[in-house]
Amino acid sequence: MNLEVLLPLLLLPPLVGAAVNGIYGRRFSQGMVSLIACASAGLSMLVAILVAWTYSTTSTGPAPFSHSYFTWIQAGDLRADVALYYDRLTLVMTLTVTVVAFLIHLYSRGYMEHEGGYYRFFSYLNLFLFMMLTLITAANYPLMFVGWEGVGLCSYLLIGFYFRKQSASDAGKKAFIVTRIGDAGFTVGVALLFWTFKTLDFQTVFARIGELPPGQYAGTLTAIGLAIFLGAAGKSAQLPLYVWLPDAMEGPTPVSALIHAATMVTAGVYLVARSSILYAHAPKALAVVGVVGGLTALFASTIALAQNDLKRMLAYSTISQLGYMFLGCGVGVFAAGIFHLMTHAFFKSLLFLAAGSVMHAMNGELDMRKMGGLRHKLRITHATFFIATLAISGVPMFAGFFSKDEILAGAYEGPLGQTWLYWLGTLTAGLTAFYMFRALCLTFWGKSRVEPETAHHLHESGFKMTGPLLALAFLSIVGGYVSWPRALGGGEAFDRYLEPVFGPAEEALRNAHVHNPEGLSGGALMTFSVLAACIGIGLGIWWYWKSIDTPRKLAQRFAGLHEVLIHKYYIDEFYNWLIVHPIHILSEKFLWRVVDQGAIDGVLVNGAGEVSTEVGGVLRRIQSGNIRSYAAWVLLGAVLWLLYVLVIH
Amino acid sequence: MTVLFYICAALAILAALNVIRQRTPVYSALSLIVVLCALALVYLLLGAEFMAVIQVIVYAGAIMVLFVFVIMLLNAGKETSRQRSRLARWLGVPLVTAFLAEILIAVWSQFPPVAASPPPPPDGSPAAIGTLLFRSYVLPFEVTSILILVAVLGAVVLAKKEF
Amino acid sequence: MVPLSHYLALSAILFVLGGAGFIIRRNMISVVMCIELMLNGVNLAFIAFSRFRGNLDGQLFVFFVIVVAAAEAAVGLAIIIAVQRNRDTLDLEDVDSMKL
Amino acid sequence: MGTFSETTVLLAVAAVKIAFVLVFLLTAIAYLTWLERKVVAHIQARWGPYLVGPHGLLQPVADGIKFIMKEDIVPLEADRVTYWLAPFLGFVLAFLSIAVIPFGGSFTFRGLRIQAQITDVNVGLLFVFAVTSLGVYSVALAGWSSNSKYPLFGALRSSAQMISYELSLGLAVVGVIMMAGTLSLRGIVDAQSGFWHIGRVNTWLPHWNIFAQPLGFFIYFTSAVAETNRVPFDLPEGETELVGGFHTEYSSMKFAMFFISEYANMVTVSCLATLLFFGGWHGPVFGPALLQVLLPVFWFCAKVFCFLFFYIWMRGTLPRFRYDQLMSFGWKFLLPLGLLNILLTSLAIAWHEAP
Repeated sequence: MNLEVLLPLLLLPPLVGAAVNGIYGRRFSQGMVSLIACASAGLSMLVAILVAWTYSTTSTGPAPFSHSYFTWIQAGDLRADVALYYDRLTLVMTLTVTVVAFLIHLYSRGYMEHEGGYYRFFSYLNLFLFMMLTLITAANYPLMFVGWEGVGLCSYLLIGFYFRKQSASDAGKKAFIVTRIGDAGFTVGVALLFWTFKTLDFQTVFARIGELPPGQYAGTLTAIGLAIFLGAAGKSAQLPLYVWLPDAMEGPTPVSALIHAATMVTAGVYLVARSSILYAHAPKALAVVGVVGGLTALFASTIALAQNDLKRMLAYSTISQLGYMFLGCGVGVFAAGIFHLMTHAFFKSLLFLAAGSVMHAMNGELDMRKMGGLRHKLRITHATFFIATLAISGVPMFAGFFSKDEILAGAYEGPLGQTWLYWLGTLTAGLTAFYMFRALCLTFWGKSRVEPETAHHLHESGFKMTGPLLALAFLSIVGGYVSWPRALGGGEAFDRYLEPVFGPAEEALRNAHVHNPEGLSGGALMTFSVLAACIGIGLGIWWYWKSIDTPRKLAQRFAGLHEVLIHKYYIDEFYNWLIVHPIHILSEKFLWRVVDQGAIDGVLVNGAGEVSTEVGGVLRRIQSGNIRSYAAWVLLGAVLWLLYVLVIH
Repeated sequence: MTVLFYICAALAILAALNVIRQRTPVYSALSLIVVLCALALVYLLLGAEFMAVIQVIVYAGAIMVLFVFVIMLLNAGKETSRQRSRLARWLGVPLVTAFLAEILIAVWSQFPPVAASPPPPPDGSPAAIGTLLFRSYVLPFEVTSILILVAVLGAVVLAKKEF
Repeated sequence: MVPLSHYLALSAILFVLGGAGFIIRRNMISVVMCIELMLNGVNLAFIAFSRFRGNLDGQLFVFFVIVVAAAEAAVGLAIIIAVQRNRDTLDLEDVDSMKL
Repeated sequence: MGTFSETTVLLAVAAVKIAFVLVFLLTAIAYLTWLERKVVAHIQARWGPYLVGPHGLLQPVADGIKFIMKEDIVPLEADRVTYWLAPFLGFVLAFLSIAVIPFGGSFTFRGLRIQAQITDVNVGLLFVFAVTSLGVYSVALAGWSSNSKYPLFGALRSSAQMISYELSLGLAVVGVIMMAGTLSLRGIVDAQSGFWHIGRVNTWLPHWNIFAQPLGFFIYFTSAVAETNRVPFDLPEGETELVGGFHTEYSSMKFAMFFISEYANMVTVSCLATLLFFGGWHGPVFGPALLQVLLPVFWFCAKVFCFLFFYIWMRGTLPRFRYDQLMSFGWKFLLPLGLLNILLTSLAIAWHEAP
């Protein structure tokens, strides 16, 4: 079959699954619901593989494939088709998303067994997969925006999955509203794009950017780039819009793994990467992307240092890693960003799923201070968590090492690379290794601090849950081998594979910015980052394995700093003071009392009612209720009208 | 042909007068059936044989049966002669007359009754109508089917014993 | 050959008679029948025009009018039955308020 | 011949045909009553009419004289006009549909081509349905105008039944119409000449629609029995509950008219069954010219006779339905079955005509 038939088939199974489970799921048994959901996710994965194979074997070279199915919006010059786009970037994204999604679907079978709303969960999950695939395969910005908002909706629904819990429904709303700010930026960016290029189709836009007279549209392009990055920052939880992601951990753990670690939050990175040519012509905007990414990476990892809630710690880690990806994109090595996106999808979803497994065993307990020594009881979970920790810490020969190293190398010698960005990244790598090993030690190693009644029924999860863990662990190890670094004698195959997609952008960047840092070679860079990781690992093990006295002393010594970290730099409080509180006051004092009660209720609603009553009192006399009178009136009207027509002609 | 038309026309008008003159609904219904059949004949004269048959089958054979059925079911007798609508009572007949006069004037001025030879009659066979119906008028046709479905449901719900 | 205007005149007369019936009659069933009479007047005009313009579309309209009339009769008579059951009257002038 | 204008000749031929058909039909109906009594009697191990004439052959004549001689009683509260109108309407409509029934091929007589049919309308089938659909009024008005409760109930039942089964009746023949591609009864019969072929093999099975439309025939015949209010669907005149049904209050010649129109309807419906499903007048034709003209008519009459016999047979054999069973059978079984038949037929035709 050819691509134009296969691509919709990629999107279809999750949509059908979502519809079937959403409409009829209430009547199905759990087995039936999960069968439908997993089958549709699995089918989607198989189709994704088939599409990848078809694309790789039949298309002439790496040219992107695009097909328009029908016109969706047509208004003036604006034209948006329901069109799908497929190139090597899409290939990587679809494979990553569908594989991870399928594994998480499988895992959820076990995890959600004893929760309410089983069918609802799977229906949302499938719907999410559909929206995510729409986002990835869309061939123009409006359609991408549909997927973009769709995943946002699913994220909202799933964060608030336990909607009876106040904190969960609040977290859902927070996620929705904060990302909305970003979406406004995205919308503005797309509008600007349309204003500039009179089209929103990827291929056309990218082609026309190249044809622009150099320098003339630089300001506009920078504005577009910044606006779109605002959208990306909202979705991917970057500074300053990251605050929703930690709260989003209120959702079920598979959701955190799938949406808030592996796929949806990386949509922003994908958006920036997809628009790489745009950013190549707006280097100032790209520089902002890189700086924001680097700062977010460091900032979030410092917060993660002091978190005691396992999932929240992982959430901050996710923000930090997303910062890495933006850093990669921002310095002009988009392929490295996407590479890290892929490996991160594997090991971070693994971390979350393993955390879910722990949570499952601990009756929902997430405080790491009440864990410890779990490795004896949860062997598989421990092993997989360990592998993922090694991967995220950047230990050589694990997936994270390769991708992170590429980004760091890019930060140093990439087209927009800055030395300080490199050191920032390296510091973050060390911090990452430290807090991850801290978590590992607190949770799995050392002495057990588990409360007795919980310890009593501590158990390893069934194969339904450990199976996907093992699969993801495998991917976390080998996921990086696709791009053996040059410094170790490899050829960075992944980068070369994505060359047709990012080549033009990187080419343009390199031509404009000759950046030849002197000094450190690739090998040296790698050594530094490994060293940072080792220091982090060493400190983590040293401080947290046997006892937690040392950090406690440190915390007492630097009590002020510790307080700040525990309270996450008081950012939430700051936002509350800056935005939420004023809005509250404005709403209550002005909008409610004056506008709503005075103007709307008083003048519009009651006023309209009173006027209607008065007028109706007069008109009522005509409404005798006698139909024969009505008929006579109609006839009178007809006679007069005909008379008028006859007289006129 | 010509004579037949005038006979049918006279029959139709007389029967229509009877429809509105009779106080017993059954007689009105019967007169209406006569009108329908007379019109079916006129349709036949106009070359619309399919519509003529449909007129008899659907209008006279189904719709009017429904009327007669309901009249029998409700045992509708003569209506009483009370008039409440003053408007209808005093203005009714003059208005109707004026309306008819206006329409006739309009018809006469637009289509003067000269014996101009009309174009060849369209093919009113079932096949031709079916082709047109399923080619050009598919959408109205489908919409009508939905209308009928709604009407059926509405009639069932409305006529149900308990509300 | 009968000229078009004669057909139209017949059509107009039937239509107006139907309208007159609507005003004169008080029995609900009779009134609905008068509406049918008006519809038939219109149908005749359609078919006459179809004949004198030499295209079939007029007949198609009559087809749709008949279908709609069938739906209308079904619903209308159902309403009449409901009214009769609830108010025990078929007189149109007794049914002049919207609630029981 | 030359002295008469063409119109006169045509009118004369038509008049002759009408007279012939009317006389033949009335006689046939008269003897159909005799046949019915005889057959039912034999089924029930009785003799039936035996005294008037040999084997009671003159019984119909005696019955006719009795009907004419009896007093015509009109109920006091009856609505005179409609009471009088109802039987006439039934009578006229019953005979009207015979006008388009072809009962033989066509032949040439002194240069004049004559069809064995009163008139050939190209929407003949629809004409029959139109006339049949008007038949309800006769029943409904008879029941209403009697101003008596049993006839009213009978009439309500009967009109509901007739309206309901008219639908399946119409749907049943759609398959045949689709196969023949015409609504003309003559055309439908013409489409059934010859033999069925499978590929190029002659099966020697007559090319009758019954072999292609068994389902359609089943629906048609069942609905037709219901439409003519015959056993086992004769609820409207179920003696045990409704005395005599809608014509309880009728007597003398008016009753006879209902009686005759019921039998005439049976004949019409049987004719239609023959025309639509059993190849009409087609059958082995041989011999001299006269025989070639008469044999098709004979085949036609023979087939119709078989159906009429079947009617009587059913009356002697089957018990009556209950009323709710009757309605649900019509609406919930026959109607969907009719739709299924249309679906299958159209699929088969599409399959057959696909390149």
